[in-house]
Amino acid sequence: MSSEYLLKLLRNGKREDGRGLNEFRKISFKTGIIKKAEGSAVVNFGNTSVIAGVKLDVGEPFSDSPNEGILIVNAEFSPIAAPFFEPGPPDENAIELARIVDRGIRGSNLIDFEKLCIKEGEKVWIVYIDIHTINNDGNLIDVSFLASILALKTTLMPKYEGKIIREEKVDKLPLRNYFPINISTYKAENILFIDPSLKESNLAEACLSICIRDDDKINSVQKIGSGSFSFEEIEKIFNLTKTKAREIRNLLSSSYIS
Amino acid sequence: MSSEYLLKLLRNGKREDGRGLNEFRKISFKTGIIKKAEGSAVVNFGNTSVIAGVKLDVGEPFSDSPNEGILIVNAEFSPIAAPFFEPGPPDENAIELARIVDRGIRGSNLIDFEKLCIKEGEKVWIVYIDIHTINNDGNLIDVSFLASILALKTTLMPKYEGKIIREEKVDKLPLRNYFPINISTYKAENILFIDPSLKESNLAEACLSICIRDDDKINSVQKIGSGSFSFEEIEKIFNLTKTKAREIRNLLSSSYIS
Amino acid sequence: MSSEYLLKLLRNGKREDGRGLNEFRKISFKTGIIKKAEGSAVVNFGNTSVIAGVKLDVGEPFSDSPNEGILIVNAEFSPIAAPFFEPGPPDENAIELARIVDRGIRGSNLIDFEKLCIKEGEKVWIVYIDIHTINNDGNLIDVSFLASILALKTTLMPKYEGKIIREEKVDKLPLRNYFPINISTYKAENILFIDPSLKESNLAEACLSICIRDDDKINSVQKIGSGSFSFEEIEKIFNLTKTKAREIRNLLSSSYIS
Amino acid sequence: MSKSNKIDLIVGGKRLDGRDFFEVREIEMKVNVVNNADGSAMVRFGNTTAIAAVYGPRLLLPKFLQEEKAVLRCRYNMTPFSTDERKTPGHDRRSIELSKVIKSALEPAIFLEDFPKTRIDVFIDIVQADGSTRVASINAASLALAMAGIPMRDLVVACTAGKINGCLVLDLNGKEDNFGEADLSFAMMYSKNRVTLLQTDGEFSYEEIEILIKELKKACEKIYEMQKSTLKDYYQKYVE
Amino acid sequence: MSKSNKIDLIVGGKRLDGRDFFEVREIEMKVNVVNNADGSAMVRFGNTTAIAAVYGPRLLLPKFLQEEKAVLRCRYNMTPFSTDERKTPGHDRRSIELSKVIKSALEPAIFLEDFPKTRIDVFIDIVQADGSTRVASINAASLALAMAGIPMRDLVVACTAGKINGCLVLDLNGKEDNFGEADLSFAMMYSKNRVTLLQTDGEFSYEEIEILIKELKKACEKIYEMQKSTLKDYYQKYVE
Amino acid sequence: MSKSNKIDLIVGGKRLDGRDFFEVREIEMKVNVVNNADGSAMVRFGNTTAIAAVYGPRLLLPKFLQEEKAVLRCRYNMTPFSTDERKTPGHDRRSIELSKVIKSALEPAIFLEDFPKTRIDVFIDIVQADGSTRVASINAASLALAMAGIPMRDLVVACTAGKINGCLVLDLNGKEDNFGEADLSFAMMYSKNRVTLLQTDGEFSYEEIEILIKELKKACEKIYEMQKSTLKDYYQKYVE
Repeated sequence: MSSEYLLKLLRNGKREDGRGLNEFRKISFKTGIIKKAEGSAVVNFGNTSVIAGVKLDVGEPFSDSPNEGILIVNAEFSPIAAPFFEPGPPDENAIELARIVDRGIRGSNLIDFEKLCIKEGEKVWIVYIDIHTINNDGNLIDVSFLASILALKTTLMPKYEGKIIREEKVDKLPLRNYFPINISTYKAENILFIDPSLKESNLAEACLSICIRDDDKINSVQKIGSGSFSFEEIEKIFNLTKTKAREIRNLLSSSYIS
Repeated sequence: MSSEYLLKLLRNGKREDGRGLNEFRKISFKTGIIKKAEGSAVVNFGNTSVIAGVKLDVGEPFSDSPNEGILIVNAEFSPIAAPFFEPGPPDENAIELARIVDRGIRGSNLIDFEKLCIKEGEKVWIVYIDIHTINNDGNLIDVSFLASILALKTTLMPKYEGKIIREEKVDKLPLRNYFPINISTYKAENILFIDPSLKESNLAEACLSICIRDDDKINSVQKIGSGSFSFEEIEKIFNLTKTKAREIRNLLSSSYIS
Repeated sequence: MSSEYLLKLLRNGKREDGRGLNEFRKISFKTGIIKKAEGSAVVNFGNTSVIAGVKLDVGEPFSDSPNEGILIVNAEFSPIAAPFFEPGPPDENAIELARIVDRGIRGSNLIDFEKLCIKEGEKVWIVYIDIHTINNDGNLIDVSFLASILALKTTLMPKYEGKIIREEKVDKLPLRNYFPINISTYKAENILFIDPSLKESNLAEACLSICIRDDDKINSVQKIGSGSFSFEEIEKIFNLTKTKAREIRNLLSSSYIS
Repeated sequence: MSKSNKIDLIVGGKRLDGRDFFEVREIEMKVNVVNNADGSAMVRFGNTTAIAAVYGPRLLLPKFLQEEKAVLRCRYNMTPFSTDERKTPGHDRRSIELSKVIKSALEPAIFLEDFPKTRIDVFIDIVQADGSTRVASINAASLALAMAGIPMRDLVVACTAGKINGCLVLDLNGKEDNFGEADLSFAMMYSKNRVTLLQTDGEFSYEEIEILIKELKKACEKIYEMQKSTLKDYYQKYVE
Repeated sequence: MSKSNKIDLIVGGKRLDGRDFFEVREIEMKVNVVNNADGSAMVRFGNTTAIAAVYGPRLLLPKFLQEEKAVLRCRYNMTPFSTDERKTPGHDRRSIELSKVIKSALEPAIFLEDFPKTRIDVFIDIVQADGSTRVASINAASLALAMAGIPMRDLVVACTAGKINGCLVLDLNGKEDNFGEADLSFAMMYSKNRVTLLQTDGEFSYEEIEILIKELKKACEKIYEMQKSTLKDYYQKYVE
Repeated sequence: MSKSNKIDLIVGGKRLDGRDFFEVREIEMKVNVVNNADGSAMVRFGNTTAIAAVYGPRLLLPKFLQEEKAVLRCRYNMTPFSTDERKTPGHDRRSIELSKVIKSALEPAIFLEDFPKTRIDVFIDIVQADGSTRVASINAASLALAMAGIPMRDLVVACTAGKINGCLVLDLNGKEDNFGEADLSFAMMYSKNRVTLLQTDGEFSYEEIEILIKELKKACEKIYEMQKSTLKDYYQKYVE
């Protein structure tokens, strides 16, 4: 399907797969898929598929927050996931994605970092979230964010007595009762749309990626791409984000994830 | 000498230098050549020349073997040794070679790692073997392995009292009474041969590199290259390996190395 | 201005800006320009502009000098400073420059390293000098060296009580009463000249870069470039260095720097 | 970057450096600060100083990388001496992201299509870092691009805002950035009324963001006027 | 990787996971798991899961690297969450060697000469690691190559064997790999009766290796049949 | 590299290894030590051993890097086992600088203009390091270049000098280098009477440097004669 044709569709409020501009592709997910991870989830939006895995380790806290655990988010665009991904260290897009997910989680106050302190100034839990793309058909940020949240929500903490006993899980990860969702709204020729396929995202000049909590608090915003936004567009996008985030939360609440 | 001609020779059971298929080139060696190293040897098979140096250091043991010393094998294909070697970190061939040598030594149980423990869980000897090519005329694995073993066998341990006193050598490295030998058998057009020159090794489609001990125990096997082997060939190679390893051991026992 | 023309000028003892062969461009400097640095200076020779910043940290001493502070000199040729500088780790020229500055400072005995010891064998001050080019119009070594010395001479040490209290400056850096100066003499077609512009330095086949103290002791010498020197030229350059270093010292002593 | 350790950032209705909530620090702008560059500028917000240099348009090599419009390359870099603790030299994850964000803030303003097969390099060095380094960078880069004669739709103006001790403020300094609750980076083509950067970190309500955007627009107007008069002054001197 | 710390791996004549000595773990195979790839497959041995994706043949650039036959590039990679202790991302010495070994196991089966001037990329991600990851990778890659329509002499089938507490066994799991005495990785073109991978670590007698090879051949026959029926099932569904 | 920790380096008017002040250690020279190289040599000063291999002139690729004269590339490398404490493999700042310094010492002697569009590679491995490694490297490289048939204006000869316990000496060994007050590295085209390397570290008066240069010239004469006879002996054997 040519870009020209896809653009024509967008101009008429349509998508290549029959969706409307503000409609998600089919969303599916599965948690607990990685036995060696303390938490894990695979999330699919249409053909886009991302695994997030949570691993826990114990280490020294940062000197400016001696009684808080540590969060480290890392994203790898695996070369299996797209013909143009290459092996090697994360590129600027993977780094930006990881940092957006990191800021969204941190900004949402989801993790109770003080409960991750084992001994003040000496030993705290380190929460690693590793995001691994399986297939890239667009909208990686939103899919990765949701996979990360689901992985965190299903993370079980191993026993710790001087060293980690990974066989024995003793508790859930200390999370507050929030459900942040990230919604990226893309723009092509002044047309706003969400959850683009890879081809559609290549048409977009700009994107506003917003992380929003159940109580509609904004946890992070990131403008991406070479285009610009009018103030009206920004307002429209914030409103859209609120609606679409609720839609995902409803979708998930019908599943076993609380 | 063209590859075509070399192949013709091999088909007739001959080699460019008049050897038979299962004959080594002239083997020579010298130990103790590097004054700053705790053990060292240069080994030549024909024009192939490799130096192995053993350096000792003291460090923390791995947490899963708190009372054992540590072996680290590193190989550098120095750009001096061949027109196509480039400066830079070890490539996949150098890494594979180092890991084969490492597995061969480990698999042979040559080193008594427990005797390299200074204080359990805190301080153990680290044995570094550094393999440095001087001239690459083929068969680097076998030559490097022999150089490593000779370097180990002539290693003297410095005194340790809180820090290493390198001027005073107090003991031999704690080795068991084994003599593992690595023999790589190459294959071109179903013809098996050992100790190839660089040109001959470029003709080979595959190689089976086997490390074998005096008691004929196999310490490591590695299939290398883009070709495959029949089960009959594999059997033949194991038998050949046994014979040729003994031949090298005999050769060496006539020298001062026990 | 073509190289051919610049060479013709040099042959006649002249420079593109009207200077003589052994004349500096306009020298200006300013210290204390970086608020977050413990010491800093910008130095300009004509259009060449370099910032040196001194940062202090506390760390472990080297085991062979347990009661001495540590000096680390680093130079970055920022891509802002010239069309041919590229982002990335320091290249061989930046590394050589940093090491020349390092040797000049060390060789001059300017810093009283023993006074930088906090607790023998455990804690000493680390003095970082970071050299950052702003505009490269030739003679980077001499300009960088002077900026480094001025930054050191205006460095104030923060309080240390278990950790560094950067807000409170308690002392000057312990320096001896020396003023080392680096003078690089360039040679093109047997013509010797100092303080070249970028274009002039591209004409030079070789350079002798000498660091000299107030008492005319030599602190470091470095021959740079693809040319060679006669013994007479070397003698001439040493004499020139002595004179020109004094000239800079006089220039500076008329300012507030002692 | 922890947003949790509360310290008093507002005392007696004023910020620690004496500023009112919506007061921007002293701003200094200077162009042509790097002689070799095709265009360059220095912008200082209080103790935050950014130097930007533009090289290009220059031919993009190798050939197979050439595109139908100019390729914009941005590099944001902190000097080792710009921060309290010495910053280890090199491009870390933060500066890789900021380079991308700055590029995305500048790109909408540049007529890249005018220069096929070339690249335009924007290099930025932070020589002093006391908060809001990315917006200082954008302001400096915008001036440097103009000085380099790169055709632009408009100058890009940038400023930060944030929430500290529950209060909404403009232009965060380093302490406010580290110990405040939330921050927002903002850039726009002022006369075009288009936003080219919007980035937040920490917890905001949408209403708070709305208020801040309104105040940021006002601040940007002043910065925009400064940019224009800086350029004008330079060219007037140049003509004389 | 120490082979020395003895722990009981065989209890009551059974392995710790209840298997008999020559019993292979539950195997799962799935093809077309990566939509973007030209061919892809997932292979699971117990809790070891490998995903392989094949891209190519695609033109090899730059030109001076082109060869008379396709260049096969293999990359084996462990995801950070696949192991007990988080694996630091990046290509370490082990994965460089395994990539080479896997390539050498696959290469004999591919008609590389059919595609001059191109390269074929085989990317493998280990998403769960519980021993025998390289043979899971080879099985997955073999299926992915077939799915990509790359002409092959035969499917490559792979399995491991080893010695634990003195007993010879097939298909080592992670614990057996770590605490066993010796291990052997094996791959073959089953219908061609050709060995494409033989790699051992630890102490074996030649007789032990002979026994294991015999058992591995038997196991490979079953895996081969699974591979074939997996491909057949996929194409049958595809046709319907 | 600290020059401050005083230890006794001169006892009873002799240096610790028994040498007189201006006595050079035993020197050994051997050519054609690396069969594959176009030219190679080994030079030993006491326990310092350098092996140099020259490859080239060979075509420089890619094309846009080609110059009107040959590009000389030098790489100085210490083997991990050459030093007391094992040297971590890899090109560190010191070896990057020494490679540049060695290149600058050799370059004046080579007719690079005879070989446009090519590069000449000089690779040097220090297999034993006991002080003065850079001058051993230069002597070895000079012989290797001659053996490779590269046209040269003259052989380059090199030696070190220094100040230990206040005394001026030639040819520093490792201990003298580490614990002496100052050192000087020197190279020249002997018959041309041209200096190609002069590098010092530590505190010297100009008079001291003058004395050392005079003594270095004498030492270089002997080394030069050794170089020539080494080459002559080799070619005589070769002819026979």
